[in-house]
Amino acid sequence: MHRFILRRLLMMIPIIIGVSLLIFIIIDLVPGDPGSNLLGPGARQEDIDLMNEQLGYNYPLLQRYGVYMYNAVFKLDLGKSYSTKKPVFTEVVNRLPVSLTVAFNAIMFSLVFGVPLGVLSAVKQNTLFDRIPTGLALLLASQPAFLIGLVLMLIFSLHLGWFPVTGAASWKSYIMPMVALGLPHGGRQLRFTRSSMLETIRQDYVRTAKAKGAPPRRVIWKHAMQNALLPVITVAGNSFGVLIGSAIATETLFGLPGLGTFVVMGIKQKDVPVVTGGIIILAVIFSFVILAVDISYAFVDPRIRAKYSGRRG
Amino acid sequence: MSKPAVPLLRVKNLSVEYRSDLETVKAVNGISFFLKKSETFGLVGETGAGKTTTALTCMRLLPENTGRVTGGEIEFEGKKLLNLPESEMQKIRGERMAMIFQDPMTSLNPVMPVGEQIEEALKLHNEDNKTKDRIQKRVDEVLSMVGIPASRKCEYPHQFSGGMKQRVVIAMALVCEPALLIADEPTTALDVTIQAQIIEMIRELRERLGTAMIMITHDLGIVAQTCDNVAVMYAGKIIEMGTAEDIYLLSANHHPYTMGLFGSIPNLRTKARRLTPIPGLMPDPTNLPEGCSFSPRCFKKTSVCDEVSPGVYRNGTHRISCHLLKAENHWEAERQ
Amino acid sequence: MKRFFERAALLSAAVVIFAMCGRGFPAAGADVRTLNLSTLAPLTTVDPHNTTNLQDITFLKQVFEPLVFQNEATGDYELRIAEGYSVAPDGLAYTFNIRKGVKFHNGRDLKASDVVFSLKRAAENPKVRNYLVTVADVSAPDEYTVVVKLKQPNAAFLNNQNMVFIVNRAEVEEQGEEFGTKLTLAGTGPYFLTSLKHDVEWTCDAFPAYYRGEAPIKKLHYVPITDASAGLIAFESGELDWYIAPIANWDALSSNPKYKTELVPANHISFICVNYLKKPLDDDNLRKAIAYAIDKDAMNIAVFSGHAVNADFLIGAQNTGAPTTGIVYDYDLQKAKEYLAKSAYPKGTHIGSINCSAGGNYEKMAVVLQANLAEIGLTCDINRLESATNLEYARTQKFDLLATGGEVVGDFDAWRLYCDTRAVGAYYVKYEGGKFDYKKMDKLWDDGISVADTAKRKEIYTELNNMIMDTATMLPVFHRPTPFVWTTDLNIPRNYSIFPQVYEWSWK
Amino acid sequence: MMRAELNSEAPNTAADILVFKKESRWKEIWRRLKKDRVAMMGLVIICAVIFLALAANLIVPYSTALKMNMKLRLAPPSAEHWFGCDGYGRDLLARCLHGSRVSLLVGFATSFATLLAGGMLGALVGYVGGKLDDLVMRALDIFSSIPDTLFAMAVVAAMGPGILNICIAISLTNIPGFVRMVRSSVLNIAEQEYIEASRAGGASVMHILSRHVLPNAVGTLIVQTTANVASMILTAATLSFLGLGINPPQPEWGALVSEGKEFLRTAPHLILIPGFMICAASFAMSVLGDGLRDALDPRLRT
Repeated sequence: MHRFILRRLLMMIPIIIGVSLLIFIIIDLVPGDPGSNLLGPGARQEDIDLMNEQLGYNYPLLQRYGVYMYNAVFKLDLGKSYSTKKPVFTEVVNRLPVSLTVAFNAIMFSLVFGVPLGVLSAVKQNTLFDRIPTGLALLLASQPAFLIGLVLMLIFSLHLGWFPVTGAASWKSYIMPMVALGLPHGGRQLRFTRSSMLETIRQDYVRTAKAKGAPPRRVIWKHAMQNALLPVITVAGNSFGVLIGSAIATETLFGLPGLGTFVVMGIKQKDVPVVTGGIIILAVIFSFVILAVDISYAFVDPRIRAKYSGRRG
Repeated sequence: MSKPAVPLLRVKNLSVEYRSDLETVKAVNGISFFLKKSETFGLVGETGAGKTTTALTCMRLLPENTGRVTGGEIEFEGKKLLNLPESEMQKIRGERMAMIFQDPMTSLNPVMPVGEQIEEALKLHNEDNKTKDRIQKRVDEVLSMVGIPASRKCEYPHQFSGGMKQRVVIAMALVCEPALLIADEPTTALDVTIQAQIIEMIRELRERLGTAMIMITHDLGIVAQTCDNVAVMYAGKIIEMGTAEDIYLLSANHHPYTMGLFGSIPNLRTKARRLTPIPGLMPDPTNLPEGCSFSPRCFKKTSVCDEVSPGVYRNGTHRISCHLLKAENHWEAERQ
Repeated sequence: MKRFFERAALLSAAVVIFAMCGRGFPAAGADVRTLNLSTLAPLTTVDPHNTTNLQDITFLKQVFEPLVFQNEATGDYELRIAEGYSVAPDGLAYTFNIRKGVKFHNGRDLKASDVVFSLKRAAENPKVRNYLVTVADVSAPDEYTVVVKLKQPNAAFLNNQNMVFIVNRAEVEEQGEEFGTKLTLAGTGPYFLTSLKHDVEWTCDAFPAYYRGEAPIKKLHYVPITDASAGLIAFESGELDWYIAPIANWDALSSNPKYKTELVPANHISFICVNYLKKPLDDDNLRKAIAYAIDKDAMNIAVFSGHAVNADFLIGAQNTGAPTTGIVYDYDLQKAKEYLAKSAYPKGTHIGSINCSAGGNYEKMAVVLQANLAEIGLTCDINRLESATNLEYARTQKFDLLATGGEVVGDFDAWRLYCDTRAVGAYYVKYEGGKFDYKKMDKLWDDGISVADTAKRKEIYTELNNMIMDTATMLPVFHRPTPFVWTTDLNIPRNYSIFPQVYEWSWK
Repeated sequence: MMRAELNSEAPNTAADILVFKKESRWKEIWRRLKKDRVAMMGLVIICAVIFLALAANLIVPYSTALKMNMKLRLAPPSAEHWFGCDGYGRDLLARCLHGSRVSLLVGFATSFATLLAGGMLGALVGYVGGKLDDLVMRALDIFSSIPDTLFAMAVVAAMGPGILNICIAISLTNIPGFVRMVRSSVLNIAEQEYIEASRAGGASVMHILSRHVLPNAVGTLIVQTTANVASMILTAATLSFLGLGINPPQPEWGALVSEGKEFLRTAPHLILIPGFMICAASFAMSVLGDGLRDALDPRLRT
């Protein structure tokens, strides 16, 4: 197991190098330069040049990349934002809890309502208990998060006054983003749970459990669920990893200072350190999340545990 | 063969269908048999003859959405199983009636230690409040009974070989000492050498515990080794039934299908034969032919075979449903 | 292994709970009502010399002060840190008498050395040094006098001082590189920072030792709200006391007795640039046809529900040197067609594409413009670009038509940055080396800035305005409205179009 | 389910079915699909939407979708303008109809591009394996560890707006997942005995891929592609909402929604109608995908 984890950690190194180089190149292709961008319309060329020089943008791409990676690897320094002059690393670390909380809450919420309903609709396949949740799930999964968010705001902030619209000031601020993001994801989760469960309840060992005289509840939650969990975990973990960086519309709407909006601002301003640093950290987190998902397989499934501990692992 | 007052299991005129939105499969078409305590009953036939469906119906484990009993009844220890509420049925399953499934590879829950899976059956039927230690002891006991060291009970199914898995399945079925054990092709998925071991073990255990058993197989050698009575099934019907001796006696009358099964050498002493193939395929169960369902493949077929269902020829304990033999009366009527 | 997993789960749960509980609501004093305000973007910095971002300045104006302040509404100069000033007869030196007894928020006294330091520091930062580009030297003959020497006369010098804030030298040097990124008390304004989380919220208290007297509203709380719909809901649910509302909701808000509202025309101009260097836009008549085809009213309705003020000239009338007469292009399809007939393309043609930054008012302008031009037979595409790309294409003249705009504050000279012929950097229309009399334009710009007399300046700028309008390359459309809404509890004597003066506000 | 069991002695490998029952297999699938009422509803909806998109010009000329009339600005639905008018007084019905063209084009084109690129790459690396597999999969790890939306935004920012660039950006973000899926199903198929036999018979890699491997993965591909269309329509709408849509005045559903957002409280039909369109199209594609999956995999049917 340790060797498996170690191997996976080592695999992150080429990924990080690849991600950073790719992003560096893509951002470089965005027209314009940070200097003119920061100074806005009406700036003089000499000021723009001075600005670019101060930012270290006047060197060729590969040289900048080399310097950037050198600092990133040996000094753990992801550079300073062109616009705020704040160290990207600290900025990201400050924003990380917000993004993690939003993503974690949303995924938890989606699991809490997606999984039981998914199981229900699988067990009661082709009845109303199946049709209504599945239809609802599809409906939710095809809603843009901002629309749900705006509607939630109108209801719960304006009319009921339960939750604040803005800020990341207290737990209350995280409720509506959780629901706005969690609902569409819960819809997706429901569908995955349902199909995974449908597959599992047709397995022989489920019949074996019934033959033992186990009541349906036990058959489903103990025998079938544990086996059907794997794809559910995969989807949840993946969504979690993705959501950390891409809850942009929700972050914007609810004024949450998360990583997604941070990187988007960087892209718009050609803020190379912000985009590169932000995406590197997101990629690392994503890799860790996927690793965590893989490790959690081992807890659910002893066969996978055995594979990890095996010689290849 | 004397008729007991109350047989352990009595299947009367049972018919089962599988219905999907596209088609209706008539899997079992009016079969009747009974089984007394400690008796082993062999159910023989090709794949698709309705053997497994019969077994699943006895356990009431037909697929909920599709499987449907369209007629007949099943009586087990005096209870009419088909009318029993599900909660009552749960008490019978595993405790009074247990089943060994065809494929040990898939019939164990891969994410549960084997000990726990055996233990589960005990816990589910723990009416006399056995202590934890007592339950563990019983698990160890039953494991060593099937030849698995008790120390391996914390291991997972994937750590066992096929034969070992089937031993676990058997242990799981026997742990509550059921009155009836249904073994659905318990060795089909196993190596030939392992097959012999498992069969030997089942026979031994059955004798030791005095459990009645339905042995479903298409291996006539196994039937010969283990069964007291045998029924041959074809297309959802029993076409020949009798004691093992009746079926295996070369000189007696036989159904052409049974003769086909045995090929030219139906010999009790020759072991480990597979069925010799009979030309043609089983009729489409969604569209059974009129008359005798074996007639399209029958090499002794007469014109009447295509039109009328054959009656039953009876000779002592031996019964055959074929037009070639003079029927005494209709099969079902006779068995009432 | 299992234990490891449990621990990891506990730890992650703890992290999340900590993250959720770590931020408490700002402690509002029981007796003092906090004024809740918002900005449209997170604060990029609190270093006033490192930003020209409107959102930043809107806030920083409450904390930092310049030497003199130009009242947007009246155009008058009000003294702030300077107690008085005098201009040398040749206009090449300004002498400021520094107010005595001004204290920084950190308790230190403001001295002339702080002013010198601030002006020099600002002149080094590419972001704000535009405002000080004519400055040759700054010196402090004594503790309360500052002399600024100019390279050339600059009539807009005082106007530019609006954006040059005075900071405390000692504190800035103490904080060094980190100045701007963390809490600072280097200002002299009516409010001082009490907490600062750039992306989440920041708070201020009234500065008791403020030289004009302590502000009536004691506490400020700012949150950044990027989404205008969300901001409005926040205002309506009482989370904000004052808000610049999205114009689409104006009618509902202004008729609601629960709120006070005011529509103030912004010191901002939206305009359309035509790149006369490109074919077929090099045709003078074609450009004039375009100029007459622009339906300002339709644009006004589509973009601002009709609440903007249509613009005839390049700058709003309230600014110094703003022309009141001259060439005006009013929507006139007949004239547009006449000019088109006179051009080399009497049957219309494809004139390229309209660049605009994506998803905003300028995009809407572009959409209407495209429809307007189609009326007279001119077809074009729309190129919606990321703002950075849009700017880059404008700067490098990679556009045919461009829908854009800008805050043009205070003085006609502000236009210079957009179309000064000698500017070798970012501008919208490049006259230098072109077919128009750019030398004359240069001279007029120079004259305008070196003359002190307002009436004379207006004359010069009227001529300049006419020259530019005659080229039909920069076509003013409208001055956008600023729709303010605030709670009835709040007493606001006057709403300024750009920078609110919270110091003047009070609770009822 | 019974069918498979009953015929377990009949030819049952996918290859056999393909060789002997090529035609009847598709007929069989279609027969099963026809029985699935929900999936058929999806098919009907999507066909209707495609029809409307294709016939948009016959129903309302494109110029109607561009015709401004400030007097009708934000007009609610009426007899004359069924869906009302937008912020420029343009007829929303015409915009929705013509908008469906771009949305569907983006949805189908990106799915198809993903299918082609992802399918070929996945089949190749899955079948060839070894170093090539390692290399490609590591490269794809790089792509998939960057959040989709951010990656698409960066790509569009770098390449500029326009339908083609948006399609490229969306396809790029979807290819890694698709390659992975195809690869794993190819790995499964490649283990089958008939592939071994074919290989032993000296067939070339390309031959085995095109004759045996891909045709057998085709079910998975179809199901995934159908589901992809649904998610791509949504992705395109999201990108459009984030300001990365196509150039105006060309209507597109996502752009219509994001234009309507401003008027959510004053003229809600501007956001609800195109929102419903997106919802209906992606809903239809999703249920169709589910139905196809069930029809292609008889074990899942009841």
